[in-house]
Amino acid sequence: GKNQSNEKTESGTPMKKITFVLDWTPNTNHTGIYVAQEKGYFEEAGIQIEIVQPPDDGAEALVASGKAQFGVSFQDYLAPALTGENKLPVIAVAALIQHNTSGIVSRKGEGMDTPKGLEGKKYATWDLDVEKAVLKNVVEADGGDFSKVNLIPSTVTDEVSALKTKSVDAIWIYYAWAGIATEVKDLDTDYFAFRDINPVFDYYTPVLIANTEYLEENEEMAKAFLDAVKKGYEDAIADPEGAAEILLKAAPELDRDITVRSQKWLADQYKAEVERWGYIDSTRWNTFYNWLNDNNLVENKIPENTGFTNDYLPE
Amino acid sequence: MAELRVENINKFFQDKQVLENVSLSLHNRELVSLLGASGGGKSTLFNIISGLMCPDSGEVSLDGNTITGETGHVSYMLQKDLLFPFKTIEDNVALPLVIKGMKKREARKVAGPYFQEFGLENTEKKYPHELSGGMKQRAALLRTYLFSSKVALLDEPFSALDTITKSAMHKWYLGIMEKIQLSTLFITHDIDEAIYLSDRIYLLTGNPGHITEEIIITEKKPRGEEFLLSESFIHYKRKIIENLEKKLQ
Amino acid sequence: MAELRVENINKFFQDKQVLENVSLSLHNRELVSLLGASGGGKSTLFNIISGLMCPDSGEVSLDGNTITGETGHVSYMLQKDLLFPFKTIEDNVALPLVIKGMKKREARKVAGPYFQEFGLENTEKKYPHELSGGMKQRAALLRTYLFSSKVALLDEPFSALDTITKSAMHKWYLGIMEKIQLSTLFITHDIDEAIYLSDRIYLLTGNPGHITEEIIITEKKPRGEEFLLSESFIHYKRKIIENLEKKLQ
Amino acid sequence: MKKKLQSITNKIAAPMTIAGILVIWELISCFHVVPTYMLPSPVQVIHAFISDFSLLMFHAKVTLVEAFLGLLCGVLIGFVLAVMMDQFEFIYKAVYPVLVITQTVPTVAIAPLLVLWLGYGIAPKVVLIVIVTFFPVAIGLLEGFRSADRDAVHLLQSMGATRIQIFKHIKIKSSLSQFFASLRIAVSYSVVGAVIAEWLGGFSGLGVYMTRVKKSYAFDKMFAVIFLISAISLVLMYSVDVLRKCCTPWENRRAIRK
Amino acid sequence: MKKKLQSITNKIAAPMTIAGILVIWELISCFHVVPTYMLPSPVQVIHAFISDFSLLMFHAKVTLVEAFLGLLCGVLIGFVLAVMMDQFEFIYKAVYPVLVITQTVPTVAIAPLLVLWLGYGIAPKVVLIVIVTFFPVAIGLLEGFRSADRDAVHLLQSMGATRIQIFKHIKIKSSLSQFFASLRIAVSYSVVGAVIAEWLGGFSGLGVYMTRVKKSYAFDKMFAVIFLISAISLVLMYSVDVLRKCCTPWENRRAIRK
Ligand SMILES: Nc1ncnc2c1ncn2[C@@H]1O[C@H](COP(=O)(O)OP(=O)(O)OP(=O)(O)O)[C@@H](O)[C@H]1O
Ligand SMILES: Nc1ncnc2c1ncn2[C@@H]1O[C@H](COP(=O)(O)OP(=O)(O)OP(=O)(O)O)[C@@H](O)[C@H]1O
Ligand SMILES: O=C([O-])O
Ligand SMILES: [Mg+2]
Ligand SMILES: [Mg+2]
Repeated sequence: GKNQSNEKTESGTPMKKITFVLDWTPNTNHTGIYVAQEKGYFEEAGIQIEIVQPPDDGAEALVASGKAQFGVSFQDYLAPALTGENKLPVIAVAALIQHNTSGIVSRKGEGMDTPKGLEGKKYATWDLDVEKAVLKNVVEADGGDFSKVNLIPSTVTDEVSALKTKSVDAIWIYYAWAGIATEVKDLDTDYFAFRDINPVFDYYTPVLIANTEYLEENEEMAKAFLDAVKKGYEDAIADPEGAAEILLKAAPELDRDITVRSQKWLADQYKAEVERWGYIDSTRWNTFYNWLNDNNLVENKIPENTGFTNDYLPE
Repeated sequence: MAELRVENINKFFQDKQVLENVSLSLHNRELVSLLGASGGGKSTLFNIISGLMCPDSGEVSLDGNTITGETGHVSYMLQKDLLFPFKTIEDNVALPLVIKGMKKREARKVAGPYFQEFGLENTEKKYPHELSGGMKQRAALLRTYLFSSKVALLDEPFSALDTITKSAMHKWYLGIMEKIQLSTLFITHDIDEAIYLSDRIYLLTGNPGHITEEIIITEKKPRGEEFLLSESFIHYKRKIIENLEKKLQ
Repeated sequence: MAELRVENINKFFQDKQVLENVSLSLHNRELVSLLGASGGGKSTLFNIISGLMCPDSGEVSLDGNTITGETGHVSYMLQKDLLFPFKTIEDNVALPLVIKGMKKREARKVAGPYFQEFGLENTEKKYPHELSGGMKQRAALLRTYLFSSKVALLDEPFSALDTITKSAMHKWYLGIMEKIQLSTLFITHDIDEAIYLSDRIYLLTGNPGHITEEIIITEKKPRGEEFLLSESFIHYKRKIIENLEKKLQ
Repeated sequence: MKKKLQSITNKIAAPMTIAGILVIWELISCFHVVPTYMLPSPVQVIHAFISDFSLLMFHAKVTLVEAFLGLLCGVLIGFVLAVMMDQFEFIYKAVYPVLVITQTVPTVAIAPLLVLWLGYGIAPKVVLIVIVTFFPVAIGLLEGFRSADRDAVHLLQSMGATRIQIFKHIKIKSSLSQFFASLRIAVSYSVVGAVIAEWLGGFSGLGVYMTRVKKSYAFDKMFAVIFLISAISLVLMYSVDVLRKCCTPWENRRAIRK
Repeated sequence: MKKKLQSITNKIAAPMTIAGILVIWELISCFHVVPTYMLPSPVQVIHAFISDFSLLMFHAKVTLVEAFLGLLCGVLIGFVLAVMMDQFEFIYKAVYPVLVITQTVPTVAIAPLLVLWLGYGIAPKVVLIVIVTFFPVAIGLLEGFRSADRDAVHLLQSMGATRIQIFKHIKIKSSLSQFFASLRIAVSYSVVGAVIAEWLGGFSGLGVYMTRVKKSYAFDKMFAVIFLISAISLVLMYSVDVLRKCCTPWENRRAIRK
């Protein structure tokens, strides 16, 4: 940020620099940010934005450290960061996608179209407690026995290849990217989404997070930032193909087919049925964290209404 | 009966000739020295005789059998002492026996009795770097001796020894020559040493090097120290010096 | 006037004494040799005189000034030739001048004329490994000479030279000694060399080493070659050999 | 007396330096110069280490087994390659550049490919460790073999020694010191390699532990495991030094003499 | 004649081997021995390389700048450390073990911490490259300095040379050959280090490219960038060799003589 004060808007007011960390590589979850950048919404708000790609362990610590002001995270990832010894000064300020679009994908016709079908099959796990608890819950809800699922360590960096080579039978994916990728690569799959099995799992993922100290000290700037982001996402909803082009321009390394199709698929998911972009429903947020509390999946209980705020969202 | 015969050896390194028509012979139980300027090709000739190098033309034969380019027929002590730093002295000297197929323990046993004779008592378990320069050279000599070929090639074996040890080694070497069936071809820069030890001396001079003189030392062996200070010794020495200087001009 | 004076030097390595009460002197324009058994402490004595090592007791003085433990007062040619492999010959020999603060170019210019005299023509731009052993030693000698101290310590400077070159170097060295104000302390194993070159010879023998004999060579300089083959030469030689052998028993 | 004092000073120099670094670090943490989640204090790290001790040991065992297997294969392959390259000039010319190329490929980039090809068992981990360890061993040995004095080889040849005898009596011994220097590097690589390999997935191993504590933002544990890995490497490297001393007695005596 | 033939054989041995590997690989892909999504064929990789050429060059430039800066700092720091350790025994005793410890810490583990401490700019990348490069340089130089013949040092001392003169006339030159050997390693480390550092985040560089194509399931591009990285390392290593030849003329002549 050494040239922070040199940059000026056309009207002559100094630009404020904001660093925004993605959760990992750029993808269609992030399109709105890139659209807002491309269309100059940030500039209009007096913001000079820098979008960075983080190490593969995510944005939370970076936002907490103040190296970035905003970033992308997930409600489940955020849980250990909200209480206890490892508490980080971060908070979710907007939902990037209204509903949890993740689920289990498998090769078509091998009986894994419902959770019970996972019995006796190889599921690639990250071996995380929350992950296993979610899976156990849905398998049992479907009348299955989770102990019969063959858990193998997840070494999956490429879901499509992993399924094709049959090194695994089932993988947890976000449909918008990996799911679309299976379609593009002509892999016939079965898929079920967690939120369809148990509404508790309709938690917020991904979410836009911010550094709490920054928010306190720069309330107006934060609001202006989120307003610009909102405009970006609403443009992406209105014109998926145009938005995909903008994303591809920013990250030309991405696969064009996957990006375009994913963009079209996500257009209906960013806001879904909600009127106000980015709104986080306290009931759905609390329901999931309460489930974590009740199942002892967090070291310290997470109190109600912790870890998110709608205060900075545009109306 | 002639033991070793070298005939019409020519040797080039790249385009440069270092040996030209070199012929010499070494008879049974004889000690023959090679004297000549540094870089004259003496070590090269030894490499050829020992079979390490092939001459470009010419022949080496031992007891009438051609051994040109064949190794393993003669004992060779190279110009450096070349003891292996990672072997104890006893394993260093016993090496030729081990190479010939003897068990290590047995080889050590065979080598053992010679340590005293070579002035190497109590060095059996030491490593070369723990020895003085002279001791190292004596150990290398013992190793050469244990190779037990009938012909030994020694490339400046005594050059690192101090005067006293050197003259002791001279006497000892003449003694051992009396006792065993060993013929020795010897390189040295020390004219006194050459006269004192040799039956014959070849002068290898010129560029390319060739044999320009053969001097026969008629003094009977074993030779006493008084020979070193005798009239005839000085006569030989003068002759050699004159010859070498003539060749230099 | 005495140039160099070494008095009552004692030196221990760990618990082992290698020099015991060694005293000697080197007068103006004198050449004095040290003869003695290998490992007797000769090189150690040189290290002390040159200031590289401190004696445990005793003193070294030059022209009456104590120089014990001080370097830079005498020219020292170490036992190995020790030319730097990464410098050309001219830069090697010019090094003492550069160390004294001369510019490299200037130093080369100063060194240039001596190449012929030392038999090193056309080696200026070569690297040491491209020279023969003898040439290397001559280059090291030239470097020592260019250090231009009034006192030179030479540790076996001619040991790697062949006989002819060696005797040529002897003559040259005696010649240069006549011309310049140089005093030389000289280590050798070659008794002939010591007698031929020296004004006096010290015998350093025993364990720990001490000076057991001082032999004065009265033959006038410059000495011709006939001295080497003269009655008096043999007389000196016999005396030295007897002395060394006596000390050995 | 002076020598003894000096030897003590020398021995404590490194521990003192490390202690100094730790104290400064603790002070930085105490006075909150940087927040805890950015840099936990040494005391916190030690605390984390103690509280997770048995878990760490469990994971360490897994990592060590992988590292050992990988190192073993790496050393064997390195040895065979070195012998072949030493004995056959043609193989040297053909293979050496290819080996150099293998080392310019970033390990972390091929790691996921290895999993794709070899599955999720121990195989890809061992292969990864082999890739990072065989090269220093092969190069060290090869240089060692080549360091054998040419004249020494000539001497043995003049005695009529066979290729195998020359190899046994000169080359092996000449290469030992270089070999152990390389092994020291390879040992350290093998541990780091195992950790990286475990990131690829698995249920146990220090790499797995590391990814997990990272996910729970437990930076104290993160540092604890980094230090453990470092300590393991150091202990293993020290063991190699001890082994080297046993195998090269002539070097020791030389060192003592100095 | 025979020699000439041999020299040609030697020169083409490595290219031939590599060509052989590529042909076998292409055949494996052609006959679908392994599926394309597990191993793209060389032709596919070349195609990917060509189609993304300008993008790759753009990223490569960024990576090279980082690698160069990191290497420069690494070499400077390594040099200073080596000189200090060589001149002051106490510093050697105090610092050397600490340096060894720094090398046992897995780079990839501290990489995220560096970003946390130093932010996104070029700083954490350069620091990471420094961490991986300074050590071989320091060790290489130190060993080089120490390889200076003791008697040669004595000779200069006897001439009354100062410490600085001894350093200049003997130590620097004695260390050059070791220095370049280390630099060769450091150069290769610097490129791989830059790529790893870029995974930590940023906007551009071959590491960023790599993560993105991986997420796009583009294995052909993945291989293309791996090969590009490898090629860059090789070219840089070759440059170091050329530089060494220029700086150590005495070694060349020796080589010719052999
Ligand atoms: N392998 C080689 N390749 C090229 N030239 C060589 C080789 N070996 C020796 N020479 C050259 O051949 C000539 C003779 O060398 P050689 O070692 O035989 O001489 P020498 O008489 O033993 O000398 P010295 O008395 O110094 O030992 C020298 O000019 C030397 O440089
Ligand atoms: N730095 C040292 N540390 C311990 N012992 C040493 C050291 N330098 C020499 N010595 C020992 O001191 C003794 C005298 O060695 P020095 O080199 O002075 O003998 P020298 O008379 O020059 O022998 P040579 O004629 O073989 O060169 C030897 O026993 C040697 O091993
Ligand atoms: O984060 C996932 O794309 O699975
Ligand atoms: Mg020779
Ligand atoms: Mg000496």
